[in-house]
Amino acid sequence: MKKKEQAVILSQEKIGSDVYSMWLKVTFAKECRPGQFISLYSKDGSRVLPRPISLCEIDREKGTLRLVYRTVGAGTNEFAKLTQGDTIEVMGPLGNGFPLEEAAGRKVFLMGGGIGIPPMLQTAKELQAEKQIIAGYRDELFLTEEMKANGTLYIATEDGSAGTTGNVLDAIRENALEADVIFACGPTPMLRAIKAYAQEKNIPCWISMEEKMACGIGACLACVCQSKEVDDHSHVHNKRICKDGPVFLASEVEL
Amino acid sequence: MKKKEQAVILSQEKIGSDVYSMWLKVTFAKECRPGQFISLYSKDGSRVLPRPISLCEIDREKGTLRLVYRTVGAGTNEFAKLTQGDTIEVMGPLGNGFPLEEAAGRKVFLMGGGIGIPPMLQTAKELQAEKQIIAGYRDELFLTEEMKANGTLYIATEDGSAGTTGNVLDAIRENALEADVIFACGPTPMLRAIKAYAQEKNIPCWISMEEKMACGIGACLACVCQSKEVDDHSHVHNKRICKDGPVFLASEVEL
Amino acid sequence: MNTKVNIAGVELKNPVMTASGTFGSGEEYSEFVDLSKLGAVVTKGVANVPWSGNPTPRIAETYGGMINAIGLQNPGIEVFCKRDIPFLRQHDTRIIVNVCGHAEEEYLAVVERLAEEDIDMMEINISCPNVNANFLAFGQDPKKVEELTAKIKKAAKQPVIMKLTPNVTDITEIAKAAEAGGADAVSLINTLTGMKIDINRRTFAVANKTGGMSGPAVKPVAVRMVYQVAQAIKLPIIGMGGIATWEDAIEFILAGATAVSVGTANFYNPYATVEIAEGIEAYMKKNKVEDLRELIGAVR
Amino acid sequence: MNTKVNIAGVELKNPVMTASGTFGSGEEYSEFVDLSKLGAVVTKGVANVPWSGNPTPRIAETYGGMINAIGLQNPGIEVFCKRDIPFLRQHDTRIIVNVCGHAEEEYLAVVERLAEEDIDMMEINISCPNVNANFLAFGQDPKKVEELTAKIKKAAKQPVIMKLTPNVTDITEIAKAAEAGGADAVSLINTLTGMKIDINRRTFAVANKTGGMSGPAVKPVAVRMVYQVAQAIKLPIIGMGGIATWEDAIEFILAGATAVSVGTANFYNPYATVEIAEGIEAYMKKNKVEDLRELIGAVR
Ligand SMILES: Cc1cc2nc3c(=O)[nH]c(=O)nc-3n(C[C@H](O)[C@H](O)[C@H](O)COP(=O)(O)OP(=O)(O)OC[C@H]3O[C@@H](n4cnc5c(N)ncnc54)[C@H](O)[C@@H]3O)c2cc1C
Ligand SMILES: Cc1cc2nc3c(=O)[nH]c(=O)nc-3n(C[C@H](O)[C@H](O)[C@H](O)COP(=O)(O)OP(=O)(O)OC[C@H]3O[C@@H](n4cnc5c(N)ncnc54)[C@H](O)[C@@H]3O)c2cc1C
Ligand SMILES: Cc1cc2nc3c(=O)[nH]c(=O)nc-3n(C[C@H](O)[C@H](O)[C@H](O)COP(=O)(O)O)c2cc1C
Ligand SMILES: Cc1cc2nc3c(=O)[nH]c(=O)nc-3n(C[C@H](O)[C@H](O)[C@H](O)COP(=O)(O)O)c2cc1C
Ligand code: FES
Ligand code: FES
Repeated sequence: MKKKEQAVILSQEKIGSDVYSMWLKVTFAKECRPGQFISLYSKDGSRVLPRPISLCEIDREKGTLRLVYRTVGAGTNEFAKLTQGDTIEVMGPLGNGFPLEEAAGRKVFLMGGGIGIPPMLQTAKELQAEKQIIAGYRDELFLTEEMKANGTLYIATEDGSAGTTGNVLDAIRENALEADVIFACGPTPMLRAIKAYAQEKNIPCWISMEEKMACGIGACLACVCQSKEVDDHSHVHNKRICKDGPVFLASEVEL
Repeated sequence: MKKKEQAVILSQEKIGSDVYSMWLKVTFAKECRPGQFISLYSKDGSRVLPRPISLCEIDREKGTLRLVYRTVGAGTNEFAKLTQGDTIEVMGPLGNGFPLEEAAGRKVFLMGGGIGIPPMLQTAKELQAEKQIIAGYRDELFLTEEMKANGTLYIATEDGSAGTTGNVLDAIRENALEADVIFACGPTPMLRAIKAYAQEKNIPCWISMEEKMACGIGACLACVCQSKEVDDHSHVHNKRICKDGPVFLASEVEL
Repeated sequence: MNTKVNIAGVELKNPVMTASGTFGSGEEYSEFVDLSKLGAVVTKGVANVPWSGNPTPRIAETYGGMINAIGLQNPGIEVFCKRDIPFLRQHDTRIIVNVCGHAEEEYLAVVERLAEEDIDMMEINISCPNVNANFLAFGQDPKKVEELTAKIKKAAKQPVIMKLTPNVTDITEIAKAAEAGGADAVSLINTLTGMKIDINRRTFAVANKTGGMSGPAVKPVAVRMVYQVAQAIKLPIIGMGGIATWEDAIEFILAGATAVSVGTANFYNPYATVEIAEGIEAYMKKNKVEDLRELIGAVR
Repeated sequence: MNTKVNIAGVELKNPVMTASGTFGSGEEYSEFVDLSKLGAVVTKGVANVPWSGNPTPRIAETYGGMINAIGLQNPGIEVFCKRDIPFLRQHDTRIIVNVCGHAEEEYLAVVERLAEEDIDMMEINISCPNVNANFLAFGQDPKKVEELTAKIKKAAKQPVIMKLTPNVTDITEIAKAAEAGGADAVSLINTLTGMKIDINRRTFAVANKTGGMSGPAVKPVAVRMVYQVAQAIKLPIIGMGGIATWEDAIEFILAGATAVSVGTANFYNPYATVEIAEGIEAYMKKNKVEDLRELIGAVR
């Protein structure tokens, strides 16, 4: 069951020039799945909408969640200032998560671009499969050690400072990699390219999408993406990213 | 010169069930006078107006100010949560302060009612005169030790738990006190009664008034009180409490 | 102690309802609150046929609120009647169906279709762009409001609430038109038209360029309009616009609202509706208010 | 790099001005900012004779803003001309005098009195209650706006800015009326009419019952109206309503404003005006904008 509650910050660490890693204590960690997200709320009353952040790691034993996020605006900059013992309002678990069963035992690409990399960590940790993790960065690397511990890691950087110069697809080509299933998260242009690649190779591909959100639970219809088929809930060609997603079969959505 | 700046909280102490005492480090303490006030600003962007609070003590050497305030709403409750090392936006010094020169060497009443008591402390500390401090409380006492150290203290409580049962005027009567000058701060009904008393006794009386404020510096005309004569600035019968006051000669304003 | 209020003969157990479009048909929020504790659930606007709504981004945060241009996406009245009404009927709350349309015929089609359905009231959203009047809203023209209200009343089997837009010079003129047309109640305010520009991307923050502003930021405008309308007409008023706490709800009731709707606040506090209902009760107890109706319009 | 803008032949060194009524005649804020760094100072509204204004409380805080009902207290045009104009003239900034009145004659008396004065422009506040029209504001009636503008233009020796109220169904209709009347520029928005009720005292938070809402909360309405007016008329627009940061100012300029006014923000940041002027310059440098005028109305 979804909850909105006061979470306690267990630790906060800067892991890049504008990337932060935060562990939170929540009551609902047991129910969380990789690829899901939670909404974070500002303490400043002038900001009323949630900031959705993906689960990077889930420790169900300890009841804790790890978030890795980039500071891009007022909300994330506020969160970055929180320290151990502080609290923050959160709602979760939200969304569907990656369908691990579709990839279990198979040869898989776990592809993350930029701040789309974090959800791939818990996905890698839980997935029993031949995991090829392909992480695309602009320049600075983060989370690479954790990724290596949970699969074979391939890196691409736009500035060529590490791994393949270019994007995640360049890394696949350079290393002549292959897979039966793809899980991906990252900026829309990257997802679009991955979708095309999967179509070409004729392999199933799940992608995690983003849109501005208000309710985070499927009630307000703010966060839709276009679906190929008439959607069962909306009865139009719209799916709700917060509830029906954020993970969709790439062939079922328009990008 | 007035400044708006980030002040540092040096200490915060609860001195009554809803009364707090806070010492702040500011750059403008040297320029502050008793009876003046500063504006405090909320960290929450949904609250844009200042909270004016009187100076209770001024330590010009250390560059610090003491505020004593009651938690009545969102702003004061926010301030009460601040602790040593935290910062708060303040603007000051504001207003005119008590005209100490009018009372120097004379027999004076320093009358404070409720949360109007705090400004009387610094006034008493600086005033060279025969000081009779008359403090009226609902029930709980605060600041009494400090007051005693700076004059002869008479207490009135509404519930009769200490001193005279009743208000500050009852305390004057019960103790058969007399004065040549009055300085007073407190709720409007109290000020009104003191004004009448002063008129009857034909002694000069200065009162510190309150009104909702926006600019705090005399620009917006939010905080006016009615003046007997056409005011020099406004050219109507209005004086600005934040700039021309908060201290007025009682005979010059309508209550 | 009585918290019940009556709108056009329909008794609500308490004055707290949901604002259309912010609460779906209740299902999603039923994970957070017991719908049976609400006076009524007002559903997302529904049209005669499915509407796809606007392109994304559909919302943007603004200072103390948000703007939205969802574009009234809805699955159409048929699906709605089969799926959403039976779901809501499982709960002990009133069902108010919000109706939208681009033209008179579209409104009437929905209203007629609802005649046989087990719902308690309907709320007519007249802020929809009127395709027959250059996309100005129906609700900005008193003549249109009176006409549309009269036609809907003729077709409707359940009490009709006309939902007013605040984007007008004189809200009382529109309220009077709704009253003259025979409305059973009015609700206000719908969203204030606003715009946000993203200075980095140098484009509009919502794809539709303009959007409807809601949330705590708009409350003073809403309270003012509720008050003005309460002085101008005799119909019960459902107040909304920025209600997030029980204090806000009491403010609207004192201004003249018989019931209140909670919208944007659900997004940041999914428990808001029930907390407000409980807060009103606590306030009444503390202030020894025997009957909530004593408070309605008590500040004049 | 050029930050200068031109309004009706008057060149401002930068587009940042003060919003009438929030900055007095500049004296009080000159303790915080160097007035010579501002494009213009717009003074508090002045009438032909002194006005006492409304009883207190005159203001109340609202979510993300405030409401005020100062009631246009002012010392009258004589004192103003003798005291405030000479003070402002000591600074290297433009002087824009905001004018108010209850009736046509009152406006005209002020405008005529200003003819001989050394001021740069005047801004006509047409949100004042019109005593000859049941206290509805002049600015809510396009016919009245056109008439009044034409008469003022005839009497005025300096360029005339008509200041529009947002409390109307269609702001473009009012803007067009001002243009038709011969205005040199328009400024918008004045305050949104709002109300706050104090639920503890069970009375209105401001003595006047209603007040004008301002501050960051109203910005989306203001940006929308500036954008709409920019599409509807050819006159330069002075944008305002909730501007508190340079980002806000750029947003208004992209929407179509040639200059911007900072109002309520002064109250919580007395340095706001100069910080905004500096922020705009920094933004231009960073984004290699050679001429500020490239940004005016750039988002469409
Ligand atoms: C399902 C999902 C998962 C996400 N996971 C992560 C993550 O793990 N790490 C991470 O760094 N970021 C993630 N994001 C993006 C993150 O939500 C935004 O960066 C964040 O909301 C920005 O808030 P802000 O106040 O700092 O920025 P501002 O730009 O000031 O925010 C203004 C408003 O826009 C919204 N907004 C801005 N950017 C986005 C965006 N990209 N997506 C959705 N809403 C946005 C904000 O929520 C807020 O309502 C995710 C987004 C979604 C939808
Ligand atoms: C010159 C002056 C000196 C003051 N000195 C003190 C002092 O030393 N100690 C103390 O406890 N209080 C003092 N007050 C009162 C104090 O300003 C208010 O209690 C405080 O602003 C309440 O803020 P809030 O957010 O807690 O309450 P809320 O009621 O939530 O405030 C809402 C708004 O109303 C304003 N407001 C509320 N009450 C008052 C009031 N009585 N006077 C002016 N504005 C008000 C607030 O500033 C705010 O803008 C003084 C007021 C003035 C004018
Ligand atoms: C996302 C969203 C969708 C809305 N959809 C509708 C709708 O379908 N029909 C309607 O009449 N009002 C709709 N509204 C307006 C609300 O019902 C309400 O009138 C308005 O938001 C003001 O209340 P609030 O400030 O509490 O949100 C919508 C508002 C929001 C924020
Ligand atoms: C306290 C106060 C007084 C005002 N007085 C006037 C006035 O005298 N004349 C006028 O045209 N506008 C007046 N206004 C409106 C402002 O000039 C401005 O249009 C409005 O506040 C919106 O801008 P803001 O949100 O930046 O404050 C006043 C506003 C405030 C807050
Ligand atoms: S955010 Fe409301 S439906 Fe997704
Ligand atoms: S608060 Fe602005 S004049 Fe006093």
